[in-house]
Amino acid sequence: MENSEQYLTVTALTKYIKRKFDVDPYLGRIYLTGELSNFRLRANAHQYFSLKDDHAKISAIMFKGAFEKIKFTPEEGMKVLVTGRISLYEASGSYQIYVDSMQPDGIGALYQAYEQLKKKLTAEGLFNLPKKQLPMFPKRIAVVTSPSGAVIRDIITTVQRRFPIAQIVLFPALVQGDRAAADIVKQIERANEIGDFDTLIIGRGGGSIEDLWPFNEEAVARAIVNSDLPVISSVGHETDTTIADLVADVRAATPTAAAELAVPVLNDEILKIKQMQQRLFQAMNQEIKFDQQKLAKVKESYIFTQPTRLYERYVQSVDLANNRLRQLSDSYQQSWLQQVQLITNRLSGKQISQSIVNQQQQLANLNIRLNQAVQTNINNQRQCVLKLISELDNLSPLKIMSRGYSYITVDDQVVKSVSQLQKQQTIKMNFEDGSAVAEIKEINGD
Amino acid sequence: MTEKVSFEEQLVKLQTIVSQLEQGDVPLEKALSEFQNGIELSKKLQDTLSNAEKTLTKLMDEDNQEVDFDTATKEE
Amino acid sequence: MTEKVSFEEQLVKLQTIVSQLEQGDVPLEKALSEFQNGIELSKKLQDTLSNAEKTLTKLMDEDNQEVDFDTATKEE
Amino acid sequence: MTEKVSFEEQLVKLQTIVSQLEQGDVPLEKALSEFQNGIELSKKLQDTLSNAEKTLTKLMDEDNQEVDFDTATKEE
Amino acid sequence: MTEKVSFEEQLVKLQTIVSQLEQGDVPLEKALSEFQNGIELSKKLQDTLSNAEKTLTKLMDEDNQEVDFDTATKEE
Amino acid sequence: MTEKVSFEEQLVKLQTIVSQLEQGDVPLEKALSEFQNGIELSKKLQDTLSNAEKTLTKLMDEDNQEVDFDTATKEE
Amino acid sequence: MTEKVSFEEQLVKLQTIVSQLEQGDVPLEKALSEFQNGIELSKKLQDTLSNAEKTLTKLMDEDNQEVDFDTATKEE
Repeated sequence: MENSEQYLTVTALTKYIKRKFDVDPYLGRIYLTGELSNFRLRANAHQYFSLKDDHAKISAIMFKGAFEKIKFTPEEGMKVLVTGRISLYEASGSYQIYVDSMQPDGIGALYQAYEQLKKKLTAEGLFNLPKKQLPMFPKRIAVVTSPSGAVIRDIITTVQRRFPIAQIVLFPALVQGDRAAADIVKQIERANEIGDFDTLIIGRGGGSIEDLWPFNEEAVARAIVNSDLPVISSVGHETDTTIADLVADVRAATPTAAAELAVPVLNDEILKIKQMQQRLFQAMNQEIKFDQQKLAKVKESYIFTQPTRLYERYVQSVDLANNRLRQLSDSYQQSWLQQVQLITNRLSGKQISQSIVNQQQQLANLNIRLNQAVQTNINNQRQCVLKLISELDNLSPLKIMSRGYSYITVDDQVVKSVSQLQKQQTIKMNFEDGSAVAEIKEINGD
Repeated sequence: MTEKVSFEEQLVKLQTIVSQLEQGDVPLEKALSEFQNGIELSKKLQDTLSNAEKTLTKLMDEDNQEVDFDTATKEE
Repeated sequence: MTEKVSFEEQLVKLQTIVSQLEQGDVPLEKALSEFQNGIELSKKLQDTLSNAEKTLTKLMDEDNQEVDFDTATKEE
Repeated sequence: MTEKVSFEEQLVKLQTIVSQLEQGDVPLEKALSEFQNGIELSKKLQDTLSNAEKTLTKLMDEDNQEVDFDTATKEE
Repeated sequence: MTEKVSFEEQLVKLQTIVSQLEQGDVPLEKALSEFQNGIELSKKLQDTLSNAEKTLTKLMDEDNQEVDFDTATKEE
Repeated sequence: MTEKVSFEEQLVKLQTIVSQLEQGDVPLEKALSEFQNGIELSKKLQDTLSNAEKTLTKLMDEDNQEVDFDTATKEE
Repeated sequence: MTEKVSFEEQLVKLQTIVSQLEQGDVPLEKALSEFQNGIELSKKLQDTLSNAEKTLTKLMDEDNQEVDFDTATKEE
């Protein structure tokens, strides 16, 4: 039995080998040329493919961030120049190149010239110049291209289909070869000189970088930049980006696209205007309806539907006050009447009448007493008088004479002594029952 | 007689006469005249009383008639 | 007669007369004349009472009529 | 009569008269004349009330006619 | 009358009169004149309200006619 | 009238009037005159809208295709 | 109008009018006049587009003469 410690695990071995790759100074950055193999473009992802030549093949991976930076679309079989590092992928145990950058192989000089011009113009800011607005409804369109190419055909077809009222004027130009750039520049300048154009299209069909090269020349770029007319550029395929494309106001992928950018669809535009007209009607109608509704809403207020409510509460108040006034009038009258009746009822003559009766009674009593008193009075007096008369009667001197006494008077003087008498003197003798006259005959003293 | 002598004065005079006569020592002559006065006085007094009574009766009758008249009126 | 003597004053006077007469020591002539005064007073008082009665009756009748009239008016 | 005596003053006066008469110690003649005053006051008060009633009735009736007219107008 | 008294002021005046009368101890003559003032105010207020009603009715009728006319126009 | 008052300003004015009237504390006379103003404003506004509508209809009629669209809209 | 307004400017104006009206906060009277302007503009623009003639493609020759391109092409 061997000691098990003498055996490496696969992981340990793989880690060991990976470390050998990673620390190797030559394998950290290598420049490699080869042909793309097993390439299938994966959108927005890391790319896995192989690089090969006639005798060998190496697996390759290009991470999404690096891949997004390359300026061409890699294709199967394309020869490319790549930079990167070699390392080992432990899970599969295979070594591979991790590609940092990739560029097509075989166009070296032109590509470099292109890059240099691009750098120069970038520094000048030509690519960042404000782009001119394309007129929406161009009347006249200048097209600088080859009269025999498919480009002008596509443009004519498209414009006539979309916007037949635009006038296309072709400025024929060579688009390939050494003289092409100058020709293109001349035609661009002519179109600007003539001046009654709205839009300028320059174009060329697809081809190799050499074929497209006139459109990467500085003169063309400057003519485009200097153009007063807005320029639509449609050069090569969509993947070919020329300097002309970069400085043009608009880049179109194809001539058809250029024409579509240059003109609208006439019927669509008429329809749009009609639609705007309809929208105007609608908006106005809406506005009127809206205002109508607002007005209607205000008019729905009870102020207008039941305007009597404006004064109805007052009607109640006034009625209330009026009714109260009437009730008060009644109650006041009743109260007055009651007061007067109450006191009038107490105003009775009966007490006075009773008083009169009492007084009459009293008076009658007084009358009776008065009569009695006066009669008593007289009676008493009478008794008194009768008594005196009786007493007087008893004392009468005549009563003594009735016993035989009489007296003599001379000249009504009682004669008490004979001395008072003279002879022959006439005397009167008084008796009880009468008197007699006599004459003295003799006087005899004692 | 300028001034009338009242019933009571006459009565007093009569009483005086009666009293004097009762004393008895009045000379005959005077007694006679006093007595005479007394008689006269008593007549006068009686006359006065009679008159008073007449007057009284008359007044009372008048009063009664008034009263009667009133009573009569009331009974209407 | 500048000021009228009231019924009550006259009544008091009459009472005084009666009282004096009832005391009995009034001289005859004065008693007579007082009596006469008393009779007269009594008549006057009686008259006053009669008039008062008439006036009262009349007033009450009028008042009753007024009241009746009003009642009648109200019932309309 | 420079200043008119108000209904209430008359009423108070009448009440005073009635109270005095009810107390009963008013001398006869004064009682009679007060009674008479009372009767007159009572008449006056009733007259015042009648006039007040007429005035008020007239006012209220006029107002009612107005109101009736309006009601009639509304029913059109 | 330099300045017109507003409806509300008149209403308040009427209500004040009613309140004072409701307190109850208004003397007759004053009560009568207050009643008269009150009734007159009430008439004025009712007149104002009647006029308000007429004005409103007229305005609304005019407005309705306009609206009807417009509606008619629209239906053409 | 130097400057014409816009529809919206008039509408706001009308709304203000209506709000004030709805709050109910406008004195009667003022309420009436405000109501009258309101009616007049409402008429003016209606007229303005009617005229706008006529203009719209007329323009639509000139563009025959639009008529159907508008008719349909109105019937909503 | 000394300088003619371009088709595009008119179109922009029309679009602006439409946008403003669709936003809805334009006062009625202004909206109406804008609406009228808009309708006029839209008619003009439609007329311009509809009445424009179709063109044939030209070729600019060396003498700045435009010659029919198709013909030229055919002649080649």
